[in-house]
Amino acid sequence: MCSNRYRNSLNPEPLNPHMPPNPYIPYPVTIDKITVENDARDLRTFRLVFRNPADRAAFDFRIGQFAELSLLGVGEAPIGIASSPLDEDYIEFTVKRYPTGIVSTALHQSEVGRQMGVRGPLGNGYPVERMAGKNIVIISGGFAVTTLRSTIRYLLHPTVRPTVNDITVVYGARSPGELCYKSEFLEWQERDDIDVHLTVDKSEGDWQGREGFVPSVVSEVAPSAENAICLICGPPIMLKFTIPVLREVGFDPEDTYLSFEMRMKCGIGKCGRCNIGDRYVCVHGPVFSLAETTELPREY
Amino acid sequence: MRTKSLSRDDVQALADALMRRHRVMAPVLQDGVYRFEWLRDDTTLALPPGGIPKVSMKSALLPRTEVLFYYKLGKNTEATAQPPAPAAQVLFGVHPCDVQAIKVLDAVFSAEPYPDAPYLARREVTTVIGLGLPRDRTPQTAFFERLGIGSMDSRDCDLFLADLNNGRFVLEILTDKGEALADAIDSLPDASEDDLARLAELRSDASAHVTADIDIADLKERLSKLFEADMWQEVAERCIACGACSYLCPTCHCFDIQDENHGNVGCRVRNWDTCQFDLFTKHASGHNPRTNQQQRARQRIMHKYEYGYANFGIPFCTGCGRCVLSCPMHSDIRNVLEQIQEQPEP
Amino acid sequence: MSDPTWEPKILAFLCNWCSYAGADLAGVSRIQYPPNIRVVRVPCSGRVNPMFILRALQQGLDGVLVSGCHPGDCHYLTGNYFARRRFLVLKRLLEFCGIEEGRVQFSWVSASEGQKFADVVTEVTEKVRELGPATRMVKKTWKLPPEVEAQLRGAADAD
Amino acid sequence: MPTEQVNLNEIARRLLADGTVDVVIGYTTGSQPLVAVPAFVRDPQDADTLVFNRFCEQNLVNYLHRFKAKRVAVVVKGCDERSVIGLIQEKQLDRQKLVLIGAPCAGIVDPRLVPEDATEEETLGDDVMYAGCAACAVRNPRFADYLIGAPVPQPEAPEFSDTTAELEDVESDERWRYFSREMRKCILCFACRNVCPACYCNVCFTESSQPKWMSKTDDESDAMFFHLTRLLHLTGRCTGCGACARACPVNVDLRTYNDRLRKDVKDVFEFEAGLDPEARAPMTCFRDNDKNEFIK
Repeated sequence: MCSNRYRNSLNPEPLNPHMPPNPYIPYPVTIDKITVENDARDLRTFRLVFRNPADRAAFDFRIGQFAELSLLGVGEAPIGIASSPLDEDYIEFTVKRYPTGIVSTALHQSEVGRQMGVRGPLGNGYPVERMAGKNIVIISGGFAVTTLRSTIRYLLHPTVRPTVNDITVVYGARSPGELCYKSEFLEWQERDDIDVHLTVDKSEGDWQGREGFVPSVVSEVAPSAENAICLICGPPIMLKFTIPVLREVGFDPEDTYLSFEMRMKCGIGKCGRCNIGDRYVCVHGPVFSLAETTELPREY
Repeated sequence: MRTKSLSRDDVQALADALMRRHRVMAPVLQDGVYRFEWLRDDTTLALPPGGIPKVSMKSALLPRTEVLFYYKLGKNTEATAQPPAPAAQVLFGVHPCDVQAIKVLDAVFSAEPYPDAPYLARREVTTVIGLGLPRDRTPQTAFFERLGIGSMDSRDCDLFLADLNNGRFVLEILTDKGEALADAIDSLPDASEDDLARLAELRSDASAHVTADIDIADLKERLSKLFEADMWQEVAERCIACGACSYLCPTCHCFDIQDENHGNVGCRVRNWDTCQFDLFTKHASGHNPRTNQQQRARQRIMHKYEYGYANFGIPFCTGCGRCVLSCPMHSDIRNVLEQIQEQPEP
Repeated sequence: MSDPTWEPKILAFLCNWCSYAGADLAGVSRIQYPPNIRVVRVPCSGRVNPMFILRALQQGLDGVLVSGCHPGDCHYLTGNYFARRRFLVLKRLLEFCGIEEGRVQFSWVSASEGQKFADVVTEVTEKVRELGPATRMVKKTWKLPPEVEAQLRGAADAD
Repeated sequence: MPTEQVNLNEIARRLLADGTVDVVIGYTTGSQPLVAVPAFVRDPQDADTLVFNRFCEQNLVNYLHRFKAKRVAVVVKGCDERSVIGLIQEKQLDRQKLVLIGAPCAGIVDPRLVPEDATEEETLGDDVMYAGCAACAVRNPRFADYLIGAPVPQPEAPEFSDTTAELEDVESDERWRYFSREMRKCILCFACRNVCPACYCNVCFTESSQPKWMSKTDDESDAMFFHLTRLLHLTGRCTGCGACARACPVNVDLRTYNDRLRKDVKDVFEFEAGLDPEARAPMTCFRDNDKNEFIK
């Protein structure tokens, strides 16, 4: 359970003193920078800056948490936080535009300087406290890499890197044009304190890197399960084939963590729609250990 | 505990007195349907014979549409403002099973880590006046006694109005919130001896019939193994996936959040929603974890009898029977409960 | 009249091939007509979905005019014939429900009838002015309470 | 040749046993007193659970959309049969795969008029009948393959609801007060849409989020938007079976507005839904001399 109570600068004095702040009012933010992440141009990273600087401190989040991006007059959408908790003066979200997605479409049509809102941080996030002294294996596919990029940036921070052993990353996409945060990943490939394996389902253009599906790359890299925690996030098809590989390699379901995506509205465990079995993905998740997911009914 | 005696006209007079300083929501009869409505000068109080109006008092605590905040939009700018604080309100004539339903809403909306401020603000200024009835006036569709609730049960009420079935009523003042309404109550005579005796007699008769034979813990255990059972196919076969049962149910609290625009001003509201509609769980990508009616019918039952108990320790059903009464296809949740009991132990 | 400065707001769906051209002709010929209509250009009067009209009434517009080609002139041959049937049922239903007669009006104006366009718009505007501001079926959810109005008055457009 | 008169349970068992149909959709007694509920019989032995009495108020044709691929027998009253004719005209049903078990009906009970504490049928007066049944012109199904009872007398009946006539004579303010009062009751639960055989769009305009045609707030104008749009979508298709009015949990008077719509369609387009399988639906055709005087 994430510890930080929801605090909000917009209504420092709630309706009456002992009332909690209204959890539906977003923090006011401004779009500071927009970068297109893939050739199809339907993935953009939005860098948001808090209009009230104090809110950034109030918005202290953990890796793997998400927030509701709010465009007034349009609606809200739950998106994983892509920047690291230690990136002080901004937060970043990578949003995929869906034709039927009202908020994602409106976001992709916005320009730098547009004011919007962020509500959160929400969800439980990855188990940071269990990572000390462990090997970390990060496996991701497609644009589900957002919260894992936040994790990698966080782990590589000089104050955090010493606390964990080696880090192994396997990240795959359909084609080189679809790889997110390409410059960062190429930079990380050069570093010696992290072992990055990029792959694409189908190579094209001047791509020299690996070609193959994530599950086959994972079985090839075969990261040791010894004293290790695995974070995996990607499309269902990738999970379906990668989880058996992890089990072969010896990963304990207790140490493998997945992040789920469900339709959400309130994000705070009240509106009743994001449940898998008796677990609300927004409050009890979105991160669940593989052991927990086996108890959950197949309804996601 | 102070008690008062009232005649039938005193009850109407009490409601009018309360209206002077509070918004009062009470049962009224309109076109053959008993509904909880905000009393106005031209509406008259009408306590239903069975004590359970078809449209519940849920909209007083979780309105069908509630403004979360207002906003004004500029070219690239936006500004927000909070709605005014809710006015003091009185829920008049709430049957014990509905009072327990309010407790379900309280549990969900005050749960940490994100207590729901709009709901709690409204709940705090709400005074609940319970309505107790003799046991034999329980509607056929209601089954609250099987869930441990008696028809004269005054738990969790600020005031309790007991109908003695002889044209007389006894009003019990139970909490400080109840005392706060003293100005409307003090003019009433104190309860007479035989009224109190009759009340005690009716109350013991009512509580004697509380069977509480639906064992929620057992039901939760059974349901947790019935996810893949094919009983849901039969439960959902007649169901037409409308929202009647969820919207009339006093414990159903699922809501949708939408923006309502008009030029450059607008408000973000939350509206009632139901797991029976397709949009409830449909992702922007088009993926929908629940595509057919079996899954939705199962979700409603599971949320009420398993998930509610698993997360909050209380069932999300108080046996008011409104879903049985309002279903166009006359589906009966009591049959579903029996089917669950009959399922073979895996 | 409650507010003498009130000017009716009327939404006009003009079919691109006839009425819109008629309006254009009226302008080119310097024919004066009331400025109360807000024009929405549609390919054909048949394109006007009754939901457009209902939403207009909901958003508080005082009148709606739908104008298309005369039967037989339709660029798409049959658009206005289907529209005519649809509008007849819509008009009778709205009036049965209590929306004042004259809130929603229809006309055929061809590309050469600049003067007729001006006359139609004048007639519609006068009728709507006579009916007064729209109150029926106007949505009130976004009506700002006074204290919120004050709070938001300076906001948004200030920065 | 008059259609064959049979016993309901007999015919259901026969149809299922010789494999003519995969499922028989009919009614069975409900779990509450004085109530009948839809039943889906697939096994010949269960054929005896089928009943037909004056509590069979649901329009079963609504379920046929779910059994498109299967061969189905369905119990239809006169009004339900009009829905079948309408859906066949709209190419939604294949007559070859359908077996219509016609049920002559002298009028059904409106569940909303049955007092909550009534348990015996005798205690019911005759004022619990659905008002529309008094105006029914098709008490005996005409295109059914079988009839499960002797034809009932067909009294001369007023066509439409009298509230419709009353509202036509009053001022528009009064009409608006009535319409507003009815729409304020609506809680947008969509039971009326979901029981209606003519409402079968895959994605209803109420479920569309891009564009968002309609919002579901408690403002009466949203309920009006929904009911007016649905009525317009039912032009020349609503048969007046009354399933929506009976399904409404809060007693919104839909019958008055349905009858007004059907009256308009009859006056202006000389058309009544579901009576003549060969007739063209009014909104799919037009005439040169259609009414034009309301257009400037």
